[in-house]
Amino acid sequence: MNRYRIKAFGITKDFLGGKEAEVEIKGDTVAALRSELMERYPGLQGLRSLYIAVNNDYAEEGRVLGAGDEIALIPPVSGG
Amino acid sequence: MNRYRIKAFGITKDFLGGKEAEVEIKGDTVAALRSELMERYPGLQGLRSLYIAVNNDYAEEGRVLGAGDEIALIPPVSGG
Amino acid sequence: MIKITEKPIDIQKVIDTASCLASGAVNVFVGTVRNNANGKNVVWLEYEAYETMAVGEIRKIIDDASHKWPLQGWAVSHRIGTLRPGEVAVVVAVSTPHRKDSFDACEYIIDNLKLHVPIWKKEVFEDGEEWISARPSAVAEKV
Amino acid sequence: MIKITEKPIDIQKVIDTASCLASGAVNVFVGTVRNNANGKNVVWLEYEAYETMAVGEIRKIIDDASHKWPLQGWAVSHRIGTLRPGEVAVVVAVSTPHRKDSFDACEYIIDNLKLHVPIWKKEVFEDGEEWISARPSAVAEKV
Repeated sequence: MNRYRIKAFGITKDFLGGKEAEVEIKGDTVAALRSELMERYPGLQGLRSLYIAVNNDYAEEGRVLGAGDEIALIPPVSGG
Repeated sequence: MNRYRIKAFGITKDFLGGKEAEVEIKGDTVAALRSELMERYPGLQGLRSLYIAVNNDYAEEGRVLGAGDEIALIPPVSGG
Repeated sequence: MIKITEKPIDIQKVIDTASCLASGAVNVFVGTVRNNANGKNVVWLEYEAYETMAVGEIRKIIDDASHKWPLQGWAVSHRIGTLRPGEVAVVVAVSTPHRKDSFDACEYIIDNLKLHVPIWKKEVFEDGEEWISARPSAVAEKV
Repeated sequence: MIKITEKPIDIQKVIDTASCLASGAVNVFVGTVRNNANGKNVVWLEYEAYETMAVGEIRKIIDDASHKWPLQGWAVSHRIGTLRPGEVAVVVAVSTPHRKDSFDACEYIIDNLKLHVPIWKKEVFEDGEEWISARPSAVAEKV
């Protein structure tokens, strides 16, 4: 099992119950993390989109997560 | 003969020798005034364009000039 | 200059930063908080940013714009925190030798900022609140 | 607000005049004096306006723009007299509910101002001076 600390922004804070959460998952990819998060926090399924950022960049689904990576949930942005 | 007072702006001041000039012409239209001015101040012929404004509006060539009209020479504009 | 700040934005300062003696044209976009959204009165807005990533994403947009247009100067400032109607949320300013480029580059930057930069706003109404554009049901926000 | 003035233009004031609580978008064009023209150093510029007609022509452009886009606020300020490089010659600001309109309307106004409004500038170089765009031989000025 791999343990990751997740930063939450915008509406995702409401689903994760705060600005950060820790999750344990079997896999080690962005896709695996996404599935686990969607299951554990079903509210995320209702979003128009959800990107996952790794080390301050939008990450692709196949990206392998490292232990020291900064991981963040990016719901639909609405700046400006 | 009709006598008109003409306001000059921009480069046309150089040709008319100041901010205003008076001209006497036979006709009473913008076109007649234009011909007379071109003849009397040949420098005007070298302009890229020359509009004549009457009472603060661009005037058509056929417009008849009245005694109290405010007449102005509008060389190519370059504001902004 | 890329700035994410809780303090009111000084528009003149953003323009000064983007200006350049060799430029004749500066285009500036100012995004302000509207007092209504879909017919409801907005009491205030909460802006939140993932600051480090937001700065990086804005930098990428500026880099892209620099390849498309001859930018001679630019500045982007985005406010976060609590904003009331009329307050300035974002200012983008770019200077170019010719004016059409300044319009096109400025529009490109604000369009992409709104699409890609991790900043979020929550509208607070008299009777509720909503994270803008978050859910499919939400009416897309198009300022 | 339409203003032709010999005093330095207060950009913030122009923006404030154009802003509106119901608008989310303000686009601003700032035209400044460049320090060079066709490779020659500009020492200063002299701007001259046929003021009464200039105000009327700007008014017509604004009226046209109001028919094409939903302007919620606007302001145009043009400076005349002697201007040095870096100084602000013109500011156009418009606010609209949605941002694309603010860009399009502002560009329309400055484009037409440059085409139709009786304002002239003379560039003064170290070794001479020239009324811009006056003669066919002059290189068209395209800021």
